[in-house]
This record gives sequence, structure tokens and C-alpha cells, in this order.
Amino acid sequence: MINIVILTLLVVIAIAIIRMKDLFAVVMLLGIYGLLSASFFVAMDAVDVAFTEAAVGAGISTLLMLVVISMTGRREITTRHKPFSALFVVAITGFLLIYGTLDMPYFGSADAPIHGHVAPRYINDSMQEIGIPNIVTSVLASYRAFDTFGEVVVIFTAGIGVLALLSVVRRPEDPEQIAVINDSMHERHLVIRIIAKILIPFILLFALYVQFHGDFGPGGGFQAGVIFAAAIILYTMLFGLSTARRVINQSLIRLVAATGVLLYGSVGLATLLSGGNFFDYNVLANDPIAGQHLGIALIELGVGCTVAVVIIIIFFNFAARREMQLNNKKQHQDKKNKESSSC
Amino acid sequence: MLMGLFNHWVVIALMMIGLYIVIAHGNLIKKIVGLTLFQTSVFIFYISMAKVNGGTAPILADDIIQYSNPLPHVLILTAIVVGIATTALALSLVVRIKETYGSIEEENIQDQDNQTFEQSNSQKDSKQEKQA
Amino acid sequence: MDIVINISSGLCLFVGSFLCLSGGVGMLRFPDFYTRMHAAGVTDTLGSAMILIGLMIISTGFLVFIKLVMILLLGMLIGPTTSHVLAKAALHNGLEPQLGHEDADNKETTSSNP
Amino acid sequence: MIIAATLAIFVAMILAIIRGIAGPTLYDRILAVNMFGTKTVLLISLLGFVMGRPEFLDIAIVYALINFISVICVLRYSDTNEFKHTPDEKESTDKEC
Repeated sequence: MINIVILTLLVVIAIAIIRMKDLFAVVMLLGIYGLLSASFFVAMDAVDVAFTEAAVGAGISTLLMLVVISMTGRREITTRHKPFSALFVVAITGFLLIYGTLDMPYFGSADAPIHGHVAPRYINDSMQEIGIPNIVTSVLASYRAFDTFGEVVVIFTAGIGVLALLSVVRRPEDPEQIAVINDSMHERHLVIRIIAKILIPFILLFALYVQFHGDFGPGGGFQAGVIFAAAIILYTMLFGLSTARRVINQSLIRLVAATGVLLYGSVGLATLLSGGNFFDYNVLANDPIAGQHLGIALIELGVGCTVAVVIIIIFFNFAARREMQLNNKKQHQDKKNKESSSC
Repeated sequence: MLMGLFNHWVVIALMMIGLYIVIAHGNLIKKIVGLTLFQTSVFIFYISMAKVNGGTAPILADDIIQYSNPLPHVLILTAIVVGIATTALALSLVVRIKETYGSIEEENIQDQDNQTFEQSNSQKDSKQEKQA
Repeated sequence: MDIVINISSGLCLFVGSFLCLSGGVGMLRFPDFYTRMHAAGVTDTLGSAMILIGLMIISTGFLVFIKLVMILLLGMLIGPTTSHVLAKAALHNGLEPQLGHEDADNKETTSSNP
Repeated sequence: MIIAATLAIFVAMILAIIRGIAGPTLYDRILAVNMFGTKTVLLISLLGFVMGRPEFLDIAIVYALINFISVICVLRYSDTNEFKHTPDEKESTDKEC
């Protein structure tokens, strides 16, 4: 019952998104959409997915889109080219897909083909084979570890891509200027700054809890990384980019991102060298269960490092780019003013 | 049938809305939003396939017999994080496009491209004429 | 004992959901941003607190209780802060509150504005 | 009673969505998102009790934190000229009321 209400609301929001011209409103609606779809995931028992979607879909992606909109402009100029042909294509595709669903198993039926194959083995045997209660973590980090390795490499590559596209060479700033900016921000954001000072240690601690509690409840490296990065982003927003850059060494965190991927890969290599298959953690310790625990902990650590650092890098680069554009604009204006005054 | 397939139909509706935005809207950020909608519809599809009536979250506990299918959860969990990474890459491309062209509307970008293409063509023609 | 627990938690949940609903209605019906924020901000904090207390009463297990307390504390900390920041930003960026009646003339609005 | 509370939260969420779609100023939308976020926290907590496995409240904590961060972000990045309250928006406000 819950799913029907939530899904209907999702469709309403999606239709509203089509009609909106104001990109800011679109992003706000996208935030609501992310929160709503995460509630849907909770209702569908996918607690781990809801965890990730809450942090990513509602938090980080809204945030990045807002930063970009503040750089590129808020209005969508209405040029809908060929809406009718687009509508035609969409209608045909949708009709064919709906025709295809008629053969699909009904929602929630226990004898659907998807519940055959490997799923019963994961549910029945993972406790003996892996020894941790959260089946999602044991599938993610042990049964399908190779798959997850690929995903981590994709995230790392995306981080490098953003770095290549957006990175700005920063001149060393004089501390006085930073102090002036800091003071002006202090006046404007006093209340949030104090609240954030209380919250940030809590968020970081909570991220560590999520990282190491992932074996027993919803959580794990992906979620922990995103939460950790969110705390750093909060700090950056309130205390200024220059201060955050001094706190978090840029070349160091790039090293950490690479180390995360390397750690993940080297666990696989270690299992190969000790005579097992790639990512077969049984051989890591004398006891297979202890080996599995060790392997999963190491891999989650690698994932957490990479995800956290890549998201921090992405945000820092966007924010630095924005700052550079603003500075350029200011200089341009100053020059203009000078010219006009000299005339 | 209506109840049994409702989830799938909603997924298709969301997917088609995303596709429509990608095709019909010229604004690059709007296109990325459309892609995000499309992506989320796929997530919803997987997760609703994993649900078993009477099942609970796939975290083992005593006195629970029926669990939902954990495999789609794993696939989607990683896909969400990969999705944000690729979205960030797309957004950084948009930022660069804005810097170079001064606009993120597809038609303006196309016009500017056409103009530069014509200019370079005419320059080439004049050069060839000179050589001849 | 069971009846007392159930009734008290039910009462808390009822008050909480009533507050949430009234906040939602106020959000929809009030004339301008500041009054809407008043409706949302006030009812959000108390309504969610009441619902969480209602859940705490029926919760089994220490960990669940502690997590609910944590959510409550976060809500108490975050709700008023966001309201404050939002109002400040709105005023700072030039959104003026609607003062007096709707048919009041412009003069009154501008003169009573600091 | 828990189910009734869940329904009430749903209705409040729908009201917030209507405000989010209707606008009219950008602060109304931020307010709608913020309220929607707190309602989602409550919904997740209630859903845990409805489904009989209330040990997953970590998700609700994440929601509360992320909600705060996104509101701060919106306000931090809305202080450019691009987002200044423009007169034409105000006109539409007056019309709506």
C-alpha cells in the first residue's frame, strides 16, 4: 500500500520537473524526489540502498547541482525543439515496454525467477560461509568482490576526470586576506558556525560507526565515505575554501584516494599469492571465517577511503572553480571601473 | 493485475519522463536532471523486483524465515555511488562548456559551432584561391 | 502497565501527528513566506519531538531507545537553526515580509519596515 | 496508532510537496524541502516500527544530518546575484496571495 502512494507522488514530482523553467526549483524538487525514493527503498526492505540514496541522492547530488547552477545561471530559456517527435518516440517506447511487462512476474511474488539462482544460497549459507549477519555486505564485499572492485575503480576514474577538467592552479594566498574573509563570514554565519562545530565531530564519529557497523546493520564503506565527505563539505561551506584547504592537504588526500583503490586490489593479490582465488578471503587467516572478516574489513576500508576522498575532491574542485570565476568577474569589473573613472 | 504490475508501470512512466526531458529540452542541466530521473527509475525497478511479500530486510536475525532478495540491493547500492560520480563528471563538463561558449543552451552552442565552422571554411577557401 | 504504556504512547503520537498536519496546512494556507516559515518551524520541532517520544515509550531494546534520543536531539538542534538561517537569508536577500492586511496601502508597509 | 501517525505524516508530506511545486519564491521551496526532510525522518522511524524491525534507525539519523547540510548548502550558494530576490518574482508572490 505504501509503495503505491510513494510511487504516485514520484510521478507527480517528475511531471512537475518537466514543466518547471526555474532550474533552482528543479533542483529542489530533485532533492524531494531523492528523499521520497529513499523512503520507497525503506518500504521495500532495502535498508542499505536507502542509506546510500539518502546520503547521495538527497544530499550530495543536490549540492553539486546547486553549485553548478550558481555558476551557469538559473533560467532555462525555453527552446523545446521538436517536442512532438520526442513525445512520439517516448510514447512508442513506453508502449512497447508496457507490453513487455505483461509477462513479468507480479510484484512481491516469492516464486519469481529472480528469487531462484543464487539468492537462496546467499540467504541460507552466507552465515556459515562468511559469518556476518548483513547479507548485503557479505555479497558486496565477498561473493561479488570483483564486481565491487570495478565500481570503486569507476568512482576513482570519475574523480580523476573531474580533477582533469576543473582543477585550477591556485596562487598562494596571503593569510591576511584569508583572515578578512574569515571574519566577514564569521559575522554572517555565526549561529550555523557554532551549531556546525557541535555537529561536525558527531558526523565524523557517526561515519566511523557506519563504516565498522556495516557487518551487523545497514552501512559499509560506500555510505560511510559519503557521510564523511558530507561533514568535510559542511566545514568547507561555513569556514571558507582556503581554510579547508589548509586543514586538508590536497596532495595528501589524492594519495589517500589512490591508496584506497590500491588497498582493495592488494587484498585480492594477497589472496592470489596465498594460494586462493582472486578475492577468496578464506586463505587470509587460519580460520576461514576469521579470514573473511579480515578481508571484508580491509576492503570496506579501501572503499570508504576512496569514496570519501573522491567526493571531497569533486566538491573542492567545483567550489574552487566557482571562486575563480567570481574573482575574475570582480577583477574585470574593477578594471572597467578604473577605465571609466580615468576617462 | 493492476496491483501486481503497478510498480513496473510507474517505473516505465518515470523512465519515459526522463527520456522525454533528455530529448526535448535544450538546457544541459535539465538534460542531466532527466538522466538522473531515468537512473532512479532503474533503481526503483530493481528494488521492487527484490521485494518478497512477507519478507523483511536481508539482515539475518533469529526467528525470521522470509527475507527479501539481497542481490539487487548490492547491485543498486554500488550503482548509486557510481551514478553520483558520473553525474559529477557530466556537471564538470557543463561548467567547462559554459566557460567556453557562455551558454548552456544546446541551440546557442550549435549556432556558435556552425559559425566557427563556416568561418574556418571560408578562410580555407580564400587561402586556396590565393594559392591558385 | 501495558495499557498505560500503550495509551501514553498513543496520546503522544496523536498530538505529534496533529501538530505535523496543522503545520502542513499552515504551510499551504498562510499568505507569505515568513508566516509559512512560522507554521512549519514551530510545529516541525514539537511535532517530531512528540512522535519520537511516543515511539520511545513503546520501543523495545536499549539501542533503539538511544537512537531515537539521538534523532530527537538532532531535530532539536537542527530545526530551529535552519529556521533562523532561512529567515535571515531571506531578509538579507531582500524578500520583504507582508505586513498589515492585504488591502493595506503601500505606505504602511514601507513605513513599518526597518 | 502508529499507522494513523504514518498516514498523518504522509498527508503532511503531500502538503509540503504542493508548496514545493507551487513556490512562489525560492525560499518557499527551500522551506518545503526542509519540512519534507524532517517528515521523512519521522516516516522512516515509524516505518521501522510498522514493519516490526525498528533497529534500522541509523537511516533516520543520516536523513536528519543530510537535510541540515543541504539546507546550509542552498543558503550558502544562494547569496550570489543570480539568486537575489527579483522584483518579477515578488509580483507573482503578490498575485498568488
